Formats: sequence, structure tokens, C-alpha cells
Amino acid sequence: MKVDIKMTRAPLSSRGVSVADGRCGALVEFAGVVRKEEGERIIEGLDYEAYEPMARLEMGKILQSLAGEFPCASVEVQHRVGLVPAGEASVIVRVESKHRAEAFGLLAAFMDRLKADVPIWKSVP
Amino acid sequence: MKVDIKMTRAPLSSRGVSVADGRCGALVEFAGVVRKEEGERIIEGLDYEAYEPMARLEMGKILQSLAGEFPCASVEVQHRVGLVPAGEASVIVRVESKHRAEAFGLLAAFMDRLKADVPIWKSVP
Amino acid sequence: MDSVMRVLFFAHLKEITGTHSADISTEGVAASSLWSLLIERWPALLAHREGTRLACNGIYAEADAIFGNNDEVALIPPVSGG
Amino acid sequence: MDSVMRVLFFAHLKEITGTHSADISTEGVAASSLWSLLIERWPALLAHREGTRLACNGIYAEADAIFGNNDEVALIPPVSGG
Repeated sequence: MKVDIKMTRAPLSSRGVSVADGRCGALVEFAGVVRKEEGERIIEGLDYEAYEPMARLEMGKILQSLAGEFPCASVEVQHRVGLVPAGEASVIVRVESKHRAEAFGLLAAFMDRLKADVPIWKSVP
Repeated sequence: MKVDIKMTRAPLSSRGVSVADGRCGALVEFAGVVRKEEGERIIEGLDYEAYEPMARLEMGKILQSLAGEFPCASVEVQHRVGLVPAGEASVIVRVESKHRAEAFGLLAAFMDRLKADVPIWKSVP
Repeated sequence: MDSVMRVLFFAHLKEITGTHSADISTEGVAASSLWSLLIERWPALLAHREGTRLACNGIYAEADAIFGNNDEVALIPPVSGG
Repeated sequence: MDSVMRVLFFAHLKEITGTHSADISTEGVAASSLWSLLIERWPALLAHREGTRLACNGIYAEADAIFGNNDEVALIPPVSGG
């Protein structure tokens, strides 16, 4: 499984899902987007802080540990750090796989693990 | 839940997932892509035939029936008909929701139901 | 033209019947009778009866449905979209 | 500089300690002793001990881990990425 992990302060970019490697029948892109409402408050954005070397390492380990159960062709993760304005993506995950079941499975499991174990913290600035 | 269903002979277009409505925290785009390999054969593409009025109706009914369990803000479905070259998307589904769980749930359930009940047929030309 | 039922064929059923649609004059026919009528005309349809669902005016029909004039009845073999 | 352990603080722990990192001179210290040492210096950390994990050189540490010179030990409060 090809894995690509990027952490950046710049806005994340989506490649879209209209064309894929001809061996893959499923392509999924997921974006986690900062909502304007945090509880009862209207916010301008969220500030993301990361322990970057460990965050990369941990994301790689999580993906490798999921590759057996959900064998996909490739996974790209982009996570933004610093201030992310409301309406923009804090994380984008793109998965290509032969069939959709493993792409959906990997994506859902990865997001659960990301939110449980990857050293990234958000706060209202 | 806003629902938009499109069937077209033209290549499908993906809007990407980098920006969303500020009330939505999750944005997913899924593409089902024609694979170069169909069993042992290498194919140029697949031909999709649809009973279009019923296909639209059925997709709308499926989405409405899933909206209770998976309340999402919006769902857009594009399904291509006619010849779809290998490497190109035959279907693109875009879901926006407050949290990711309902977007993932709706998408997976919709694709299962689409493949079971929507009157569309593919064949090797 | 206003007292005719149209029957639609898709995918391999279209090849078996050699047509995308057939008009049938009838005052009203149950699903099972419609099948008999179609199989009489195209015996090769028999092998596909199991697994093929009927839809009436774009909605899957119940097993005990009665189809009437002006209805558009479609034979829906196993689908494979997506 | 080559016989020092660096301890990193993130999120609200950084505000509690007033620093992103602290260097500690030690020959080797168990996880529980490190906590004692840190809480002695910043008592407010005590309230955050439960729920905060330790990582050593970018890897979550076991409860019985021993940290030594040149290790980078991070206090990882509950994460909230994604």
C-alpha cells in the first residue's frame, strides 16, 4: 500500500475523484472541515498544533496496521496545522482501492484512530 | 437533506473536497471507476444502460429512506450512461454532513442499495 | 394508443426479445399472467423469469400487482450499476 | 548537552508549564519518577496526569518504560486532530 503523509500550514488541496489508476475501482476523498459553530459559539477558525515528527510516524503506523484488514492501493493524508479558517479543510484523506469496501473501511478506521492517537490538538484561537 | 441526482452521457466531474458549507464538518466524494481488468480480460471500457426515469426515482427513494438513519446536509449523485472508458468514473457520490459518521454510513449504504436495486446495467461492449 | 400497456426490456432481455419495448392490448393483467403472455411470445424469457423483477410506472411491483392500460411495465433483470 | 533528556509539552500543558520544552539532567528515569519530578516543578500538571500519555522519541511509551539520556520524552494530553 502506497502511503503519503503531508503536514502543512498551507490550505489543503483536493485532487478530486474523476480519474483513477485503471486497476482501482474505488476512489474516495474525505475532508474534515472546520465548522463555523463550536458548541454555541460562532468561530472564525481553529488553531491546530501538532507534534509533527510523531504525528507523521503515528499516522504511518496506523495506516500500516490497517493495511492487512483493508488492503488499498494508496492512501494520501494531508493534515493542516496553524490557523484553519471555518469552511476550510483541516484534514484530507484520499484512498484508492480495487473495491469500495476496503476504501470505506480504511477511511473510517483511520479517522477514528487519528482522532484517538495522533498527537494533534485543536483550540479556539 | 438536499438531494441532487444527475444521469449523463458526459464524463463526470468532481468538485473536490477542499471547501464546504461552514455548518458541515465532513465532506466525502466517492467515485466508482471502470477498471481496466474485468476478470482475466483487459477491457477498454464498460457500457452502461439505464432505465433512466426509474433509476432517478429509485435513487431518490433510497436516499430518502436512508436520511433518517444517516441525516446529512446534502447528497449529489452523478451516474454516467453509455460507454465509460477504463480509468473514468461511472458514478460519483458527494455527501456533506455535520459529522463524518453519517456521511460514511449514508455513502456505504447508498452504494449497496444502488448496486442492488437501481435499474442500471453494465456490459462489456 | 390510449388502451395499451407498454412493456420495456433492458440489458440481455432486450437481446432475447429483439426489442426495447412491446405494446400489449389488455384490459388488465396480473403479474403472473403477464409473464405467461410474454413467455408464450418469447420462450427464452422463461430462463430469466427468476431473478427478474417487474416495475410498474417506475416503481417495483408487488407479486400480486395488476397492470392495466397506459401502464408502463418494465422487466428488470439483476442490476449492475455503480 | 549530550547527557540531557528533553521533555516536550503540548496544548494546555504548554500553558501550564509556560514552556514548550524542558531539559532534564538524568541518567535514567522511570515513567512514574518522571511524573513525580515534573509535578514537583509544576504542581498544576497533577490534574492532567490522568489522560496524558508519555511518548519517547515519537513512540507511545509503555507504563514501565525507562527514559534515558538523549531521549525526547513528550507529554501527550488527549488529542483532538482531524
